[in-house]
Amino acid sequence: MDNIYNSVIEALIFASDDPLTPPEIINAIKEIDGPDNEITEDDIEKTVDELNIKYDQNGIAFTILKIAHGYIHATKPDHAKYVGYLSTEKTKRRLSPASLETLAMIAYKQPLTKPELESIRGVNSDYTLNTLLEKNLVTIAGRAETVGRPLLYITTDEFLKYFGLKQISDLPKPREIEEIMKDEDFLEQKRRIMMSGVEEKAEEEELQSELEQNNEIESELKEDNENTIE
Amino acid sequence: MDNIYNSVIEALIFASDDPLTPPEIINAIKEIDGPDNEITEDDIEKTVDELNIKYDQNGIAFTILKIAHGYIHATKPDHAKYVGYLSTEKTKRRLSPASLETLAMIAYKQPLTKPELESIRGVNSDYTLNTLLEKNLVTIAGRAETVGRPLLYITTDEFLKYFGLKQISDLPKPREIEEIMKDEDFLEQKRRIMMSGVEEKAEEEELQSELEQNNEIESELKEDNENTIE
Amino acid sequence: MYKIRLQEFEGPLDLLLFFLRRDELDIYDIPISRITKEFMEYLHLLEQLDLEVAGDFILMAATLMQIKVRMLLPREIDEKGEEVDPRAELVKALLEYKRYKEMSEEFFFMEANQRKFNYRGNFDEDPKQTTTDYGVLLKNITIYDLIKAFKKVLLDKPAEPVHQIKKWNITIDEQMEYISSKLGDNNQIGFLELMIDLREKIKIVVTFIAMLEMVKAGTIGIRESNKINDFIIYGLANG
Repeated sequence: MDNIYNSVIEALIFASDDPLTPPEIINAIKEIDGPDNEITEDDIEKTVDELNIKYDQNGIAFTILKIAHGYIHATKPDHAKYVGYLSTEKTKRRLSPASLETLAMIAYKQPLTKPELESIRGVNSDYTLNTLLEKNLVTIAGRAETVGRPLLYITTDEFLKYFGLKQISDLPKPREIEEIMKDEDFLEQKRRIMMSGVEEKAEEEELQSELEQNNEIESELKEDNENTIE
Repeated sequence: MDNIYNSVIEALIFASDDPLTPPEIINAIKEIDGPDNEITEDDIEKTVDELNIKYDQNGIAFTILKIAHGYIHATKPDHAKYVGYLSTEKTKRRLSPASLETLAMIAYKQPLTKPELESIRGVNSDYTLNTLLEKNLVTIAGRAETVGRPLLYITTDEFLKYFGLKQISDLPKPREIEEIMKDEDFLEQKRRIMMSGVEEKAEEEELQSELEQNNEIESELKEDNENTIE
Repeated sequence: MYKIRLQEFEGPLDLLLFFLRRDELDIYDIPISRITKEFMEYLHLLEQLDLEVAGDFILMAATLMQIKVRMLLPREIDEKGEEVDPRAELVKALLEYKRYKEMSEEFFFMEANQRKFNYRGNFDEDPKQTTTDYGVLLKNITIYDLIKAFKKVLLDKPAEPVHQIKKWNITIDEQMEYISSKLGDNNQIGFLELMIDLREKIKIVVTFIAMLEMVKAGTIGIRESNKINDFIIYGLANG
């Protein structure tokens, strides 16, 4: 690959507001420079890796993430507190425990029908499903061939972006049932069952590491936390 | 000025939705690091200049522009044709809300004539129809037997493929849409009322049972208990 | 009695897991009667409040009751000749639920981590060269498409009221002089005759106003004419 494409690839990713996939990059280059151009997805991957090394070496405040099947520039987490103060991200509400739970089930068992989902969760899930559809974190992908032909739900690229995953196979592996069965944790509370407990803890950690002395923002964040929606 | 702010300023400009002014940058830094921080507008100007020199020296494809009294990142003009291709591609890909509306009507009511379509939508639909025809999402399937024998529109196989459907009947049925999209506000309201209600109730219940120790359920359950082998 | 806040539970399975954990009970040997008691107490709090959610809980209550009854009966035997624990189905459901519940906690941390990344905010100023490559830009677009688009823009654009401010190239004073000069030798002129040379509407209006001004000032007078729709303007001496 010609070296000038390093810079072209960098510019393309930088100018895109959504993760840019390798086929999109190749397509743009071939459209401009002709179909004979021999650039490959591997070239792009290599370029991105080189760019990230260059950013690191020069202390550049952002990096290229590989998420949602593509590449996108993002600030390094180090400055999250400053950026968070200015950006609207701060007001973006986190997902509720119900939404996270529903998402987890769809993510791991997709495509999944509503009856299947509800039988695992044990509760009616219309509301959370609607919220997730609305946020474009899940989508409808046809129907199951089972009785009643219920609609099938799958996760979206927006889901991958939201959780910083490159592809579905990068999800952390759930423990096998046998593993959970053997596990004495069940009694030891290492794993918290209640999300609220986890949430407080995470928020605490986040606050400690990020917002050491700033009380104002701390209370703001707590409020934020209380406002989580489904 | 502390050197770490180089990186903070870079991140702030990067993430801002609008040109970021020096006072906004100072404000964000003081908000996080305390009002005693001595960063000045000159420091920021100097930092931006340094960042641009660094970008240049390292052959980075973007730069910081000063416009409208503020700073923003932009790709360098060298790659304008590639970037331009990408953004026109994107806009070409997107269906307008009007097109989507038309597409939905045709999908659910096909085969549909233009007069029928327009009487439902209440607006002239020549343009959206042509867009959809051009993108091969709908096609013409003969003429209606009604007066004037207007053309009949139906969706294409590409339409099904794009939306991951095997057949048109796989589209969510009105009943299913209703189910998923139940009045959100209503559900949310109900949930809120229920939660606060339960909380209050729980507290009340707590008091009562502490004081009286004999509510109905308890005695009921006691009975139950006596008949049980654990 | 233990204080319970509803929003901490995502459903009956979650609630059961909570009871098991809180009281350090063995999931493989669930004390059904004790759990059922706890569950019923909680259900009592719920039942008047929301039928839909309570519905899920009532179903679980019924299941628990059924298991309790089956515990009293002689154990069923499966094909392998082994005793079937009436609680087995429930345990399986609890474990399956717990499995994904755990992952939702992972999701929670992934979400928190991902929120620390901020994406680029402003793309407006990226130089874009879109006009040089007509092949790309105008792909599949014909002249017909062009005029169609043009027409659409015209149709969609609501007609804006135009407030055009035009400077009058004519003043009342000028027209007062004009009227005086037209009086001529007879010191009078018919209105229609006065106006006949004036081409612009604005000039006629201004002249009419000038005439009224002069009448008011007493420099001219007006009297009937024998022609229809006309009148005579005459000069007043010493105005």
